Amino acid sequence: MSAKEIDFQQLFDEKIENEVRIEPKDWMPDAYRKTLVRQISQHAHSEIVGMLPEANWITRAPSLNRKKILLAKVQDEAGHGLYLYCAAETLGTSRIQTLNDLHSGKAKYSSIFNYPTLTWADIGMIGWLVDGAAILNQVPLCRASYGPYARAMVRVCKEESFHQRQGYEALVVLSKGTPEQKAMLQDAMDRWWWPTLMMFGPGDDVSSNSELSMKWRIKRFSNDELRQRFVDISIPQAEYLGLTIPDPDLKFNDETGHYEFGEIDWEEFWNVVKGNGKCNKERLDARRNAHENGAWVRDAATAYHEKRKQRELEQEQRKNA
Amino acid sequence: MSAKEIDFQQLFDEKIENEVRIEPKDWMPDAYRKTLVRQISQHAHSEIVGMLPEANWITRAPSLNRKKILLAKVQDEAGHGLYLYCAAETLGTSRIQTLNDLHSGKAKYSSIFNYPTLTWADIGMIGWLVDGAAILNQVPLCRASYGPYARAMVRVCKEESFHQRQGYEALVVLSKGTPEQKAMLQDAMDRWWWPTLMMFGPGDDVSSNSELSMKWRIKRFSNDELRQRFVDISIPQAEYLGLTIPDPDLKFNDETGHYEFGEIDWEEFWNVVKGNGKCNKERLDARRNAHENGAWVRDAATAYHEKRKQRELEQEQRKNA
Amino acid sequence: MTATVYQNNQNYIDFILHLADTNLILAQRLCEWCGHGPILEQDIAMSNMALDLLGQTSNYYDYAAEMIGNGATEDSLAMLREEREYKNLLLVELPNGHFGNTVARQFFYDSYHVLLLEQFLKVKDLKLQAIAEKSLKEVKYHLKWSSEWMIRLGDGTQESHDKIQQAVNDILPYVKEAFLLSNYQKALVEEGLIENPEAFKAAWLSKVNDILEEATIVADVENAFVQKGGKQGVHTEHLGFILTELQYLQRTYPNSQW
Amino acid sequence: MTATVYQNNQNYIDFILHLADTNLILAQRLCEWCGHGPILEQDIAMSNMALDLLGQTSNYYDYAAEMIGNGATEDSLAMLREEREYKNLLLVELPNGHFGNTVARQFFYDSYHVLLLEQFLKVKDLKLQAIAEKSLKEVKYHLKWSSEWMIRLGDGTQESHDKIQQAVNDILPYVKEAFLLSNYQKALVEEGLIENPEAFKAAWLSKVNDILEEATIVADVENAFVQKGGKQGVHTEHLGFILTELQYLQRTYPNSQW
Repeated sequence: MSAKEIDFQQLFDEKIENEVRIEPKDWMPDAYRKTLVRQISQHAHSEIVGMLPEANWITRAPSLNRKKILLAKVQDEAGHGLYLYCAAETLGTSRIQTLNDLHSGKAKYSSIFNYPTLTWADIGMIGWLVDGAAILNQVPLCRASYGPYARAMVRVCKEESFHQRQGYEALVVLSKGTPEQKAMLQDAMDRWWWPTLMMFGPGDDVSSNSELSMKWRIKRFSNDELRQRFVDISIPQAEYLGLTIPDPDLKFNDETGHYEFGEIDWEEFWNVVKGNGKCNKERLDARRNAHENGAWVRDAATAYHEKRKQRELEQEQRKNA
Repeated sequence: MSAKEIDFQQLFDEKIENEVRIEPKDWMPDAYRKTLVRQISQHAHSEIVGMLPEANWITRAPSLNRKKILLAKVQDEAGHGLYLYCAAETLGTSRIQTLNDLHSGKAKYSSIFNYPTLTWADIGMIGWLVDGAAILNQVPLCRASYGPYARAMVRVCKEESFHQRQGYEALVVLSKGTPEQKAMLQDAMDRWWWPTLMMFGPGDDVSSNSELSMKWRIKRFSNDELRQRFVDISIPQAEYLGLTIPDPDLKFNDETGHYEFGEIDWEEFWNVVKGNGKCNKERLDARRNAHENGAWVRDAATAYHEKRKQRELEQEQRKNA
Repeated sequence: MTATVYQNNQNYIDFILHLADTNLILAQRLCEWCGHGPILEQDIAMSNMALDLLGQTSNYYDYAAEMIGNGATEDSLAMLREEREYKNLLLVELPNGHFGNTVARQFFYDSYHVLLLEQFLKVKDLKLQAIAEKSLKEVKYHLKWSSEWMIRLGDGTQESHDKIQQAVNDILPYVKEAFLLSNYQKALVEEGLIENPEAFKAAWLSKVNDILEEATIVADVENAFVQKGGKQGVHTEHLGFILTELQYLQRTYPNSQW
Repeated sequence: MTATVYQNNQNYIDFILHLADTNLILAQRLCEWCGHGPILEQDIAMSNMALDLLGQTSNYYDYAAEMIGNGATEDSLAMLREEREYKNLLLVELPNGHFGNTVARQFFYDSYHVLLLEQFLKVKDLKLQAIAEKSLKEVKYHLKWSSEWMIRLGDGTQESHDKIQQAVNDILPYVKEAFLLSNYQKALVEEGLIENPEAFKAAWLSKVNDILEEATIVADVENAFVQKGGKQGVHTEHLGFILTELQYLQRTYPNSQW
């Protein structure tokens, strides 16, 4: 490192230490930039891929009102994807680069979206559990050291909380519904509970990438801490819905004030990460197809834009001539 | 004409006169061959395109039994198409030529198949009315002067009669069903009655092509004769179903013993012939797409067949060496 | 003219249902794009239009339900009628196809929709007037979007030009059903309860032709053959499949709350 | 062993439903081809297989309905259950895709199906034995058809080779669910009421590999990852859409005769 770089590094470290935001034009260590790009684009991809399991039910939503709520929600996710692609761009990574990494399978997205949505109750369950877990992961990110990311997350979190309440409310309706609806609700719980717990990532004993992220104030809580918080929050909510938690080992520990829960099936987790989830192929194919089938549209927009610029230029020249 | 040709023509005329079948290897006038090719391939296309409006309901058939009956029926139509393409081949027109004429829009098919099937009752209605009309057109063709055509028609007519009975039977069930089913039945009648009457073609006053066909014993009854026979047969069947005939001018003439019916909307007829029916484009697109999307499959079959022949030849040569 | 002239009029109910159904089915088609758009921003735009149309749909169904009574609700009207009872324009039930097909469908509907709502601003039925007022700004934005895309695709690349030209050729027989009067419209026009859309047909044609020209698309809109039937419930074979999805849960779990 | 050992056994009913559902859903997929096949003769062949499978489906449902009682019929079982109650293999609900995808799906199912029915010939339940006897000839013909097409496409042109190779790659995770025991199969095997399909897995693998080799298709069937869930009602997202069509009329007009 040159003397100048050492100065920059020191300044950067101080900012981090004092919770001063890092902004796009500020100097930052390469590894910090890389970590952020990876995390932000992974997050963006999760929003975009995450549209698919819910979009799967828009045309089949059971009422006009539910159709509107669901469509608006999925649209919000597209919006979140947009903010986050923009946040990644401030770090010098173009949207097309980021998308290519998704389509080639190089970039990851949250594995939870590789599970299928099989009944209407799954839609509420995603709102309540999946968005709920996402919020716990994301709220600390509103204080992330990188400014554009933190600001994007403020907006994302606000909307996610709204989605979560809507999801829960849809489940409350089911919980007060017909026996078929109640069965549908419990079945969805049985299928989504464990995958949601996996959303927080591997246990702290094996989790990589965490230490530096903590130091850089990108991450502020460990996977296991967040998972425990999620369980503690969710169990009473599940009980209110009359749900049985699909975990025979679950019990409340009076001393710690926390719920203790059973062993997570990490083999399933790694299988889905590796590409063997029920919908990995469908999800990626859907995104790739959308992109490829849209190439001519994007080309047309670019061509038209260029033509227009050219025409305006010519008009300008004629006027000046 | 050369002396030899005059002999052939005389022999041909005598055969026609004496109801002796013309066979593929026999001499026949060019115009006779052309007329037959046009009629047989048009008929073949009608079978193939005619699969589509019915196939539209196979995945939605209301019971397993109805699904089987419908699927078997549509499959029979494919079979009829096959016999007829083969009959056309005996006149020196290859299947691919015939298909190309369909796909290019040059060849016609029965306009009735450009109407949409909108409810389950339409399926029974096609069996009863459309197949019923087809049978009246086709039974005389079992005695057509050209052997392969006549023999194909014997088989076709036998199966069509079976289909017609099945169609009628499905309607009888609806006629004894719920108010919704009865309404569905009447609605289908309202939509199919007039188009079916149009199936016999323009009135004798304007119909072209008929005279020579009559002389050659390809056609034996005029369009109007067949249409009248159809109306006379169908009205009592409709009454048994409790149906109202959508024709305020319909009345039985005690003197002639025939039903008199209202004016046919020939403008609609010609519109559909010209390509403006509700489904002309869908039908032709469906057939074209099937053909185009199947090109690689047909190529593979040919290539494999060639490879195999080559390999057998090589094996033979090695054995002999 | 009092509200009751409208309230007990089956023709008027049918007319309101026609408006509702048309918006609903187009929204349902747009919903199919969600998550699969060619550009993220356009994915969002199409969802936006679908949301606007669904909002308008609810307003129309609510109004119809109020007139019908007997426990009718927006959901029973939207999801529990038979195919032959849906009165939407054939145009809006045509498949999405590629983005150009969707744009062309949207453009021809929007261009008519704006003028229709403007006509409603002067209608005697204050309720319809109010719905139109609320909707007009949204629909003007739809027209802006679809017009811009018509031009972009038409005057973009050779490929996009060919695609949108073909899309227009294919959709042409479906664009003028809107101007043919159904039985219930005819009756209402005669009673003076609604105006004839014919009144703005020339304006529509001129608007449409302007955009087509700017988009370098050739089409004889004025003389195109007109497919009809949708307004009276005689649809293409596409609607049946739309309904299998639209109605699935309501049909499978009757009398449930969601 | 008397019939009652089977009759009052929920596991056995579930097993018969699994057989029925698998045939039904595959037949439904084949029905989608009707009128759209690449060659008229193959259009007919696919309808033929669908008809055979529907016939077998009825036999299974009839049997299940008899055991279930309470007014169950083949149609109530085929068309009035919820998605999560369908016990078909995931393999058969995968979309038709192009002809090569359909051929690959058919081949992997047929190769298993023949051996399964042969196992049933020796089962103690005479009713199941009889169904298997009736079905076997048909299913052997299906296997002949799909094997021949695997070879033709695999050893045809470069394009067809690439397409069928990709089709096999894509379908590979779904071909071995058939050999995983569901809960109800496990219980039945333990009670000695059915045999374990594991018994013919080696024979199946060898048959499949022979055809793949002749078709010049490369695939590690033995070690492929296995997607599961279908037998216990946890499906892919495709089944829901199959059901919207399959069940539409029964759901829309409950308690009607057809």
